[in-house]
Amino acid sequence: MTPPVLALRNLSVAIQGGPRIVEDVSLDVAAGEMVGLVGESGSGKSMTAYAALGLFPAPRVRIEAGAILLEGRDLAMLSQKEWRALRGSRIGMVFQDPAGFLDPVLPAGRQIAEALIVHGDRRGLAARVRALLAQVDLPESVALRYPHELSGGQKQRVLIAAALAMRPVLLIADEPTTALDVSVQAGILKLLDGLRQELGLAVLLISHDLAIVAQTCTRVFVMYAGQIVESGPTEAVFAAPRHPYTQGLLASLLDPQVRSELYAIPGTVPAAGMSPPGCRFHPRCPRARADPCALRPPVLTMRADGRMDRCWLADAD
Amino acid sequence: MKRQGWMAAAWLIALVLAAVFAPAVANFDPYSGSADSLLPPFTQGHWFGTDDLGRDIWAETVFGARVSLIVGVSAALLGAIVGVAMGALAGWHRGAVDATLMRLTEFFQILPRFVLAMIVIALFGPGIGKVILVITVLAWPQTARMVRASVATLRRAPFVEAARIGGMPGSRVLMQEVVPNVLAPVIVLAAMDVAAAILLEAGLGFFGLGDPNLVSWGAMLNEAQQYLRSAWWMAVFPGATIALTVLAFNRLADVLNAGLDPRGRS
Amino acid sequence: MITSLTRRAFTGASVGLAFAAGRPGLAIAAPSIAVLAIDADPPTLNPALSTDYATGDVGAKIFEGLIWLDRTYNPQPSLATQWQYAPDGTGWHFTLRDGVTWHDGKPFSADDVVFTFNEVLARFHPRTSGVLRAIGARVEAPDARTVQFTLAKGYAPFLVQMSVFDAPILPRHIYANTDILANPANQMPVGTGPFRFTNWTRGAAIHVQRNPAWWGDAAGLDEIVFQIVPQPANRSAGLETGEIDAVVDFYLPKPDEPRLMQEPNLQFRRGINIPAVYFLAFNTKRPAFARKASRQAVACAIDRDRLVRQVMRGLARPGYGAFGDGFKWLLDDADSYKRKYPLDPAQARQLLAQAGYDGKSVSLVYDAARPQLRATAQIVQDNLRAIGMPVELAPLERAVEMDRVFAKHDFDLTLQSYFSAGDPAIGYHRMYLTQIGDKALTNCTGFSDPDVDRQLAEAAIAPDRDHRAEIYRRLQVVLNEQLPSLVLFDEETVDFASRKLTGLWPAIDARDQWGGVRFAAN
Amino acid sequence: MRRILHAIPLLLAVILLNYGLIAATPGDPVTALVGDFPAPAAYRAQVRHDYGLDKPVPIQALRYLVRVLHGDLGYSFANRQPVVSLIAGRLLATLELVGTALAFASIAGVLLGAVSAQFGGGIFDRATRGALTVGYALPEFWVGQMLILCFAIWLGWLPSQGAHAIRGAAGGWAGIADGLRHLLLPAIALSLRYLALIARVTRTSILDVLGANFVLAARARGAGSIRVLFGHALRNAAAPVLNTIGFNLGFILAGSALVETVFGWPGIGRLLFDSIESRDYPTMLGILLLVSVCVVGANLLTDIVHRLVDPRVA
Repeated sequence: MTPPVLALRNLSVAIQGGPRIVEDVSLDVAAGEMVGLVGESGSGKSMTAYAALGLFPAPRVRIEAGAILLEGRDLAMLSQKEWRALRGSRIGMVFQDPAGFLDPVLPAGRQIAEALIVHGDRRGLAARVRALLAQVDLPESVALRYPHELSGGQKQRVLIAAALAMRPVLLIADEPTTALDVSVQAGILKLLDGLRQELGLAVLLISHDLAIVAQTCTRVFVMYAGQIVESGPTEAVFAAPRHPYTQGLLASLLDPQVRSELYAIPGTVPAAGMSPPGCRFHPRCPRARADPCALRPPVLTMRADGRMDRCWLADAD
Repeated sequence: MKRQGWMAAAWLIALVLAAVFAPAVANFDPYSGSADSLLPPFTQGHWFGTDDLGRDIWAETVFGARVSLIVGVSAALLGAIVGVAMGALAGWHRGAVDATLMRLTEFFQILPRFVLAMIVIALFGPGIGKVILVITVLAWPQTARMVRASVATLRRAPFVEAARIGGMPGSRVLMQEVVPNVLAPVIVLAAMDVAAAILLEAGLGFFGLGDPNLVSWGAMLNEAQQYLRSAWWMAVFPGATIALTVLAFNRLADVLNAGLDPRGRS
Repeated sequence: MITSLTRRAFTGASVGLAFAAGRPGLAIAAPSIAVLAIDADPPTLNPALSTDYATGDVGAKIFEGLIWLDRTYNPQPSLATQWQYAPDGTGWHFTLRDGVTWHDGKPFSADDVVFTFNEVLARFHPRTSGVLRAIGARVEAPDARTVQFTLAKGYAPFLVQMSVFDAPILPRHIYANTDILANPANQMPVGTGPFRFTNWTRGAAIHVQRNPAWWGDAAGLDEIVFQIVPQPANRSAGLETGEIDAVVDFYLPKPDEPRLMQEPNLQFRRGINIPAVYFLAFNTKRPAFARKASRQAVACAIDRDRLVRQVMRGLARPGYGAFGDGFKWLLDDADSYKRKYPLDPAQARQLLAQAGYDGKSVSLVYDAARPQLRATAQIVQDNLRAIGMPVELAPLERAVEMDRVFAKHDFDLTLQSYFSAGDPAIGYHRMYLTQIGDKALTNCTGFSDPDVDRQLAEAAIAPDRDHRAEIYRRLQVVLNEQLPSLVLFDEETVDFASRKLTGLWPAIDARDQWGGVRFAAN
Repeated sequence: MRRILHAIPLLLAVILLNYGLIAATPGDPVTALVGDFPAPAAYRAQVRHDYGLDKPVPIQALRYLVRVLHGDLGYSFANRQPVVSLIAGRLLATLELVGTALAFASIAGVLLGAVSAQFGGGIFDRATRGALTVGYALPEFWVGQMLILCFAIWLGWLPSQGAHAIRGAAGGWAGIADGLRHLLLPAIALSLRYLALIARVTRTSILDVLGANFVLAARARGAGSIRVLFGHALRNAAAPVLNTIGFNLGFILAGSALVETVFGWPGIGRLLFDSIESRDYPTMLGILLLVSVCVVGANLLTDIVHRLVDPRVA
């Protein structure tokens, strides 16, 4: 059996000399599969994604423990140079705010070509840029345009084209539609899904928006305060969430009145290193009990149906 | 950063004290020479040596601090006052007043400061007051631009609106609510202006456009040029003092800036 | 006084060896170029329009006077080969050299001389115009080879005024019927001298090259470059490194001269100079200095030895008396400053009190561009402060300073230096003669004594030197007592050149024409 | 184009300022047009007439303006030359010095700032920043004196005066080498402050850019530090750096007056010094005008270059 394209094994990420931001996360994404990683902002899902690239947006953040397996090969031990050889060639990444992630002074074509250039694959550059543009449903003329001349959706398509330039096996999409208009969102998602099918891509979709995950992902991982709190097939998880956090997320999604206010769960995600003792969610949990929730941390437990959760009360139901 | 800030502050305090108590700090009269000319440093009690007329260079350097500090500080202060006034008016009133004042600052900003200062002094004659005036005239635009931008933003700030709705007259709102809130960066700029003014004054002195009856660092360097080969100390000490003073004021500005900048970027 | 001595014969004595042995050996040598430093672009290259020092320096290589003056002030033939004068000194007759041509090939004649005197020197030369007017000179050319001067009155130093520095001869065919001040030839001069102008790169250098058609033996150098070296310190540095072959004292910082005199690769000529005095003039119309007691107080307060040491680095002699000590024949030790006004601040204070000085500060005006004057002014300020007289220094640009001092008389004290031009009557009388009008570089003090004026006039025309000396000694008694001006020091000069050069400085003026200078053959 | 239109009133204002200085000169305004020394009365009368100084002020100003726009900056009586030709004769030397210094300051400053930003916070960065802070505080004329002291007087390696060998310029490579030897010290003295300034600005703005998201995106595509620096950071950091360079052109021209004086460099700055010493006002005012025009031109050029570098500025 071929190994999953991406497998994170007990991954922990920490600020050097400081608290852990991501703790003991394990997940995997197979070829041709789109997997969702959801949670509120600050829950550590973006950091998990960056860890898979060996690249962090802030200095002094380090992979502390665990393994990152790309097609079965552990990346955590790689040198910077070896990491660089993988980024953009085997792993592509698409970001949240396409405006900020495109260099404002370079035409779009140059940015799409960048991965090709840095990985020393310069043959037929212009033609391949055109092909990539076609693949993301953009006209050729976009190649010569500057980011400020493109719409939000076009920019995101350019970023996707840039990420796919080297035909990576894994695409990490970090909130790819958050900054876009609702009308544009659907198009981007459709594009990602199409590419997944067409290219057999493994896609890790990171989002706070459960609706998006429900539409596109086969499996979902729910993160809270740096930990996975629930995982399983999307349909099953959404149909019958076991962790109160997932339940809260879904509730706020389903109630049209609160949806506009993002989430209805009271309180906020604790900052890294500020998690309460016991279950990290218990202060916000409507069902939390003094014992054991506030006393002992629950462990991630696999249930009989293969789904996992991290709740003292999940099997009590 | 912090340590350097303290060092800069220490140097400036020492300099101010030396300037104020110059007669006590200098063990010789800077205007009075002796038979001992061109003595190298550390001979016969002359720490920095003596110049061509046997004057003590340490004493000259100490007294020279007076001119540099007076010119630097007063020009920067006046420049800041004018700049705040102009900037506040432009930012507050907008419209034609703004456009006119901003054109004016733009004009003053393109003027080559040093060349103009030289020509004005050459045309109108030397004198410490004129030097201060010229530097002031050329120093205010930068402050004005910055103040204008801040005032224009603050103009719509809630607390300003509140004061206006509360019936406070516009000029009082401007003076009491707005201006105090833009002063922090003005202080930073002023510190840098002191450094720039000291450099400019030294340049004028070097061109022989300083006050002939006062010791100044620039004039000392002018005299030193002739003796570069035989008495290096005539050039080294006053020049190093200028450099250290300018450095200290720039450092001070950096430290103030870091202290006033909420992001705390170095 | 008729002589047929040529310049070549004179300089031959000193260069004879090199001349005889070196000449054939030079046949294949690289062009011999001497580099002379000057301080700035001269305002013009026409020495008839300006007494600017560099103008004279460059001009003396290109132009010639009727005569030149050797080291002992003896006139030697130049454009004139012979001269005669009437016993009463009112008529002068010059015979001009044959076969002289201008650098553009046109022949030189007496017309050029007459034109130059009447149309140029009499109108524009800063010194000579006054002299010609004062002596009422009429200049004529009886024939192409003769020039005749007719003077209204005798003038002792007449011949001294005929050198290239006071009376350069210009080409009539270039200047006639033009605006002489604006003539382009002022920037591209045409003369008769051993070198002709080649080019002038502003701010960098002026080049002159050998004039093969010169009437004398061809010049020993192929080319002379007047390199403009603005910083004084670097003119001496250039001498040391060998980049510059010769620098005249005028351009050198005094502080460097003692060191340069130790330099083994350099030769120098010290003290053989045209006397020049530096003096402090009092405005006797101002209350502070209206009485002679306060002027004498200043004389007792100023440390003239310190001036010599620190300003002139020892290359001067402390003020001796009203006419300095440059003309040994007129000195009188009994009445010298040294005896009359020894350094004595206590005595100075007493004299000041006696004069009723009110303690108000006095202004000291001087030319800002001259470092010696700046240093002198600062020492004067220092000395006078010690006797309770605060001094405000007023360094001014030269023209402004002259206007303030000589026309507006807006000063209390001023520093001036007068150059004797070889005779006290030429250079020094103007210090004490009653000023007429607001003429610059005359007596600015307001001091006026008809008796002094009369005696000075007599000294100017007296043909006998002993008789003149007597008059000058009598004058010194009066002037040293009245003290309208206090002579601070007599300048000594040191001219430097590379040891490689021979045949230097035959003339009193180190700038002279350089026709006999050459590089010694190795 | 709009920028050019914008520059025109500035230039007119500069010319009028020049006229204002003439008019405000203490005493007779003719003095400002002739220079402060005894020119013949007839000449002064001629100038008075030419410039309409017997006419009302607005006409005077207008006449002056028209003359300047015709390229007539007056006549330097002190030098017996039109000011324009006087300045033109010195322009090349100054351009050589200022151009070299500016190029050196820009290239070295940008590199130093970029490298320093790359090693942000490290020893190299801290050492560089310290050196730059000091460099920015040094008066250029004093630096010049110290360079002469060290390299010309003590070590004797380099000449201290002039633009080429005193013995006259050699031809070919020897001449170029000689020119460079003379250029080295003054160019360093002149460039030091600007190098420090440019490096500081470069460093700050590159640090800003390096924190930007598009840099992260580039690194996610596999771009290494060098490519990030040269492919993205420098271009994005260019705007403030360009502004600094353009804005400081006036200062560097003024600095060259001081440096030229120290090194006897035969340029405009030296001419300015000489004209101040000889109170040659027409030359002084001509130089002021020239320098102001250069600054306006530099700002214009900065704008244009800025536009080429940054497509967002329309």
